[in-house]
Amino acid sequence: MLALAVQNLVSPPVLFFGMGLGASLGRSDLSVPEAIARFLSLYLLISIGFRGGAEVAHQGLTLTLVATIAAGIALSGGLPFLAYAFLRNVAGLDHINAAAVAGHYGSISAVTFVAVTGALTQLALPFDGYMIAVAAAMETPAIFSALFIARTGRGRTEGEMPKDFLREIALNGSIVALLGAFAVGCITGERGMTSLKPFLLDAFAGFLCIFLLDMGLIAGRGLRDGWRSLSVPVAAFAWVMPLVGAALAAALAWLIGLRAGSTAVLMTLGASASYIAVPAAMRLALPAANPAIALTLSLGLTFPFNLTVGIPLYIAAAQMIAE
Amino acid sequence: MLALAVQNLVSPPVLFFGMGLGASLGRSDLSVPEAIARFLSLYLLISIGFRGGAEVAHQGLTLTLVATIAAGIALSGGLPFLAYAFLRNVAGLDHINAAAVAGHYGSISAVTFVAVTGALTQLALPFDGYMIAVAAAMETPAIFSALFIARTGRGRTEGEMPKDFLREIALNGSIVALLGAFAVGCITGERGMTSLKPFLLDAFAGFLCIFLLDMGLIAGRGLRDGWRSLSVPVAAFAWVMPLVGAALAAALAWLIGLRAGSTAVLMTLGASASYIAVPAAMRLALPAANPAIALTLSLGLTFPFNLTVGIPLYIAAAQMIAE
Amino acid sequence: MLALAVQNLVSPPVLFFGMGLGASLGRSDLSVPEAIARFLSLYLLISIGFRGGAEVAHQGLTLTLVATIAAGIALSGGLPFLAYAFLRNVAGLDHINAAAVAGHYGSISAVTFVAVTGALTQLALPFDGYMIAVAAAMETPAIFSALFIARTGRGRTEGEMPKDFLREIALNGSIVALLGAFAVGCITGERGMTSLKPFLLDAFAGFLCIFLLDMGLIAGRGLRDGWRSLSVPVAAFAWVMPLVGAALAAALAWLIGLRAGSTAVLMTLGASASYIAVPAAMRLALPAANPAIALTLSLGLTFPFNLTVGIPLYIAAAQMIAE
Amino acid sequence: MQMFAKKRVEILIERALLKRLTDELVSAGVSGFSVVPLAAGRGQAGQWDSDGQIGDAAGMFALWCIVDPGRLDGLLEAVFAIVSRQVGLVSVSDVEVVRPERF
Amino acid sequence: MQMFAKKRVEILIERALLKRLTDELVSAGVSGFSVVPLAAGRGQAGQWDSDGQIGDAAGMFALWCIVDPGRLDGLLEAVFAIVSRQVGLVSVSDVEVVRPERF
Amino acid sequence: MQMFAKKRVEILIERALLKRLTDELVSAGVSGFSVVPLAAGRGQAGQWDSDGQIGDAAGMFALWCIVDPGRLDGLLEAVFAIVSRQVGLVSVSDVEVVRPERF
Ligand SMILES: Nc1ncnc2c1ncn2[C@@H]1O[C@H](COP(=O)(O)O)[C@@H](O)[C@H]1O
Ligand SMILES: Nc1ncnc2c1ncn2[C@@H]1O[C@H](COP(=O)(O)O)[C@@H](O)[C@H]1O
Ligand SMILES: Nc1ncnc2c1ncn2[C@@H]1O[C@H](COP(=O)(O)O)[C@@H](O)[C@H]1O
Ligand code: NA
Ligand code: NA
Ligand code: NA
Repeated sequence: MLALAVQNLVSPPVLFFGMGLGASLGRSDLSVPEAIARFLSLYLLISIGFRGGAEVAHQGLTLTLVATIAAGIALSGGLPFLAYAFLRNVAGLDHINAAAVAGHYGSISAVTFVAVTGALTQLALPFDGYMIAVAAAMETPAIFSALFIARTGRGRTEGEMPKDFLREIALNGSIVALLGAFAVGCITGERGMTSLKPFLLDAFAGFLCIFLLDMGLIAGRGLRDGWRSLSVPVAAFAWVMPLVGAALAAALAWLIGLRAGSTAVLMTLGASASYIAVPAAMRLALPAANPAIALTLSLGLTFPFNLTVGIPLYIAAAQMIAE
Repeated sequence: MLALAVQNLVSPPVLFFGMGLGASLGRSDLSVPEAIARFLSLYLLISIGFRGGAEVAHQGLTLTLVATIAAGIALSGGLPFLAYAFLRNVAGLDHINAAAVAGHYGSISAVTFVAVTGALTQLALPFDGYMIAVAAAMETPAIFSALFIARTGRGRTEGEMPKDFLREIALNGSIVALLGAFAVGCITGERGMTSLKPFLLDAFAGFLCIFLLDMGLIAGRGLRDGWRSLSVPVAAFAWVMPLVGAALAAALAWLIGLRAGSTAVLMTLGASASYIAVPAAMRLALPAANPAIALTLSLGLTFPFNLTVGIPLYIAAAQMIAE
Repeated sequence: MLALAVQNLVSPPVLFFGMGLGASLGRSDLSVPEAIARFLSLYLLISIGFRGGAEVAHQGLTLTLVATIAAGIALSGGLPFLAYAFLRNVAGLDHINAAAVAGHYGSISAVTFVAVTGALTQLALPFDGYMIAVAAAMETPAIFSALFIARTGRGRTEGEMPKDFLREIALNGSIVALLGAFAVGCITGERGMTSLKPFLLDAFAGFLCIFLLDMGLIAGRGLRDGWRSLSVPVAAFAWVMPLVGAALAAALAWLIGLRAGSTAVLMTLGASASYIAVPAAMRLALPAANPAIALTLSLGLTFPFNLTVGIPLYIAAAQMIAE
Repeated sequence: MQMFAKKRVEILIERALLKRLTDELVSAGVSGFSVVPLAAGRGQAGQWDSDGQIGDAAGMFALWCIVDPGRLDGLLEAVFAIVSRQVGLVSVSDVEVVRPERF
Repeated sequence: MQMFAKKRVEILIERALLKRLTDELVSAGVSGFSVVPLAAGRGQAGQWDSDGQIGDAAGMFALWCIVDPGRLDGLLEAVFAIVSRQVGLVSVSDVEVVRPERF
Repeated sequence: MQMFAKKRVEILIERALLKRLTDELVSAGVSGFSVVPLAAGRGQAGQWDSDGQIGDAAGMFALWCIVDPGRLDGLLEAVFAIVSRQVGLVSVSDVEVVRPERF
């Protein structure tokens, strides 16, 4: 496992993340234009969606798919309650911010998903193509749990459900890109893969490196500005919660009988926290929450933790569990 | 032909177009940043221009080239008169809007050109590299026909030719990119192709998919906002006119004796309508025309029609004609 | 050498530069979105940095590395004094503008570096991977020389060193991207290269062409607007100074005993002038200088000179020297 | 040229809330508005930069609309009633327009 | 600090017409102007968004120039005379500047 | 709605100098500002366009801040003292805001 951890640490994507982090902590003016960052994020979603779909077209749907999606939804919907309890009782965060942060940790991070699948591919550990559908299914339930939590309690009026909110959440750009590309992959299968391979597969590692460079720059900036507003127990949450999420996911994977690779993916999904789709939803639904807290935690602390320590750990654990 | 139509329908580019259309009709917030859309359009023009040039460098100029370019110019200059007659007499559109829309239908759509060449490549039906030069030659004559039409009639003052208009039209960015890359392809030939193949050829399908996703998003939005301003006969025009254009092009191709692939390309050029270069020219020269009408017709109705029904039809017809 | 010059002239990147130049002199509205230009510049830096690092990981550090870096620093720091003397005494430019322009010519142009390495690769003339580190080391000393020159003379107060200036120069985005990618290349070596090859290597020529198209557009615009403010001797400087820089670099390379390929690279670095990093530094430190003069010289005159005439010349000379 | 006095209302707003604000303006009967993207800024919540952002909520915009002075109070009340907690800086200034009929 | 009264003219204009407008301003002797891209907007022609656009005509800009009050009428007349049918919203407001010599 | 009179200061500035200006504003105690990218412009140094640019110094921005009238002079002096030679066009206008406490 140590060898894997080290190898993971010195892979180009992680190093580019580190480069961005260092540049931004050192206040370099290096930056990635906003339009490029948005394009890269769209590209990553389309690439992983399409590959998942092509994989499913190849393998067919296995029986465990429905069970795994159900497990993902349960994780996404359930983890916010655990997160909220920790944040309120151990970390002492206020009600509304605790609810908002909890929503981020139930949902998932697409780039962390990419990182674990990359590590699995390098280790030649196979995982199921439909895991991308599981990832998509886990994006949103957490948002509703966070709203539910925010509304609970005497006389609470926070957590309004704005008009059109449901449609907006369901047709969120990230989810449409992911599921749309998944569908295209399913339909066109190997023929589609042949024509799109150079762009969607071969160039993937390169685009990912530039995206992670940008994420490092942003995470570093967030840490620079945001660490002052974080107490130690709140920061600790960002490293404890992934382990809780991964452990719960491991239990569910074991119940379903997933193979090692898919178990590692589900654990990583449980462990990861959103920083793209959920922040936007929380701004709409919980405007009183301070968005900087959740973003600093999920992007500044949890994301690098998963990238460096978490993923090797989850893979090692998954191999033991699935044996 | 049905098999071809179905295969065309389930190709990744068409599916990505459909995904964009669906997302935007469902009011998803999925979007492609403007700078990326402009880059993709530049990339597509450079790629098809360069490939056309490299092809010509390989084959040499055939005798029919001049005849085909002349045919293209005649089509581009002549079709607006037919289109105008239909729009005025059958569809009942007013003078100035009919002239503006007519200009769009004489000119061509580069992406439709790409789609037909893609389908031909998959069918292993060869076409001539110089067709890209024909496409470039067809971009602008229609603009002048539209101006001529707009000025005709008693006491008309519409359709001014602004200062510098001629130079602006001739040195329009799309045409310069297309012809410039064509020239580079001609000059560097196979040597150039070797170095640029991974970027301009291999990655082409992927970039095209993202561009078509964006086109779908835009077409959907246009339909959502614009369909109210369209009468049924005006909308019918968007499906009838391509057939007229394709039929005329087929006749000319038959006279020249083009082979099946090139016939299909010329038919598609005749059938397609502009939505990039002509709208800008019409805003300058026919400011009283409502730009939304032409754009909704060409991008919202004609483009998907060609992509799904038209191209397979034109290819099938071209094979019969050229036999 | 003539054959090489011709072959260099008709390579796709140079032709795309010419296409941009022509389009912009003809006032075409062709343009590359700003966000894309910034991305391409980042991509080029990362690609050449990474490849240099991977090369060093492969070859190991040779003994001459330290000597070559020292030579590069000496060139970058020393050339501005020569440039200033010429500009003041021969070309008659005023003190402050002469100092600012001199700073540009001590520093280097990353794209000219790319062009020479491309030509060497096509000629199968090997050069050392660490030359990229030399290029990075040559970026900034010239800035300090320019400041030193600007402050010299009776009662001069120009050339303030703004607060944080040192850190800003050292952590300039271009340098961080170049050296960061170099480090990633060193660390991940061949394994990293395998995963990033399609994006960073195979697609390189294509991205470079689009970047050079943009540079041509910008250079043409600069020439159109700026040539009026240039006297003949100042313009002559833009073609004389590269030869001076290349000659000095050749002497140093010969002293160190570099091989032909690396000699050609060092000569090209000496001959090239900055148009990305130095202009920004000069705006901060020498606000009274007119930025258009330096940019027109370096991008409008020196860059195309090196691209077309200079590089073949330097390579031919380097082969003679290193024999 | 004859000029007519109008009010120019400028509202700074986050990307996540832009759609809600424009929907609100439309239902308050505002005839038009324009939106400009901000590249950077600083406020009580600290300093930010559009290149240092990620996600669907990131980014700020300046929206302005030119309205008839008579409609100003209604507009401001509608805006504040709905997005009070989230709305950013709102400022109002005097402008003159040439064609009065469209406001 | 001593301030000098000037006028700020703001013109909303489509991409396709921007060049014609700036050429016009230059020949009307305007010493300077600045142009900002709009990200979205709404007017009589409906609502639009810069990400939902394609083509060389798409996009809108806000151009403004600060001019001496004495030059205002000439400027407005020149602008309206040439691009009357196409020009978008034009508004004028009062500003003060520190260095008067450049307008 | 009760409104409070403030001043809106707008400064046009090059990319290379933006950071220096914002640092200056912060140390002059300005509570907030917003920055918009320019797409094109024309001034004494000629005409330019953001797509025709290269390098880290290229590009211009319009920065504006809404401040209390009482702080205006201090702000302008601070800005001109530091970046006098490089600062672009500075203009000041009157605005009204709804919530006065934050300026
Ligand atoms: N006084 C001000 N002048 C101009 N813009 C401001 C001002 N205060 C805040 N802003 C803008 O509004 C955004 C949010 O402000 P805040 O909610 O105070 O953090 C900032 O990032 C700025 O872009
Ligand atoms: N009252 C207004 N205030 C601000 N911007 C407006 C207003 N009316 C129109 N606009 C802008 O001008 C553009 C064109 O307006 P229109 O010609 O009325 O469709 C719109 O898309 C808006 O960006
Ligand atoms: N009168 C003006 N009104 C609006 N913007 C101006 C004006 N004069 C100059 N500018 C802007 O300031 C920039 C620099 O001006 P200058 O230093 O005069 O070249 C120009 O490129 C314009 O964007
Ligand atoms: Na999670
Ligand atoms: Na046509
Ligand atoms: Na040099």
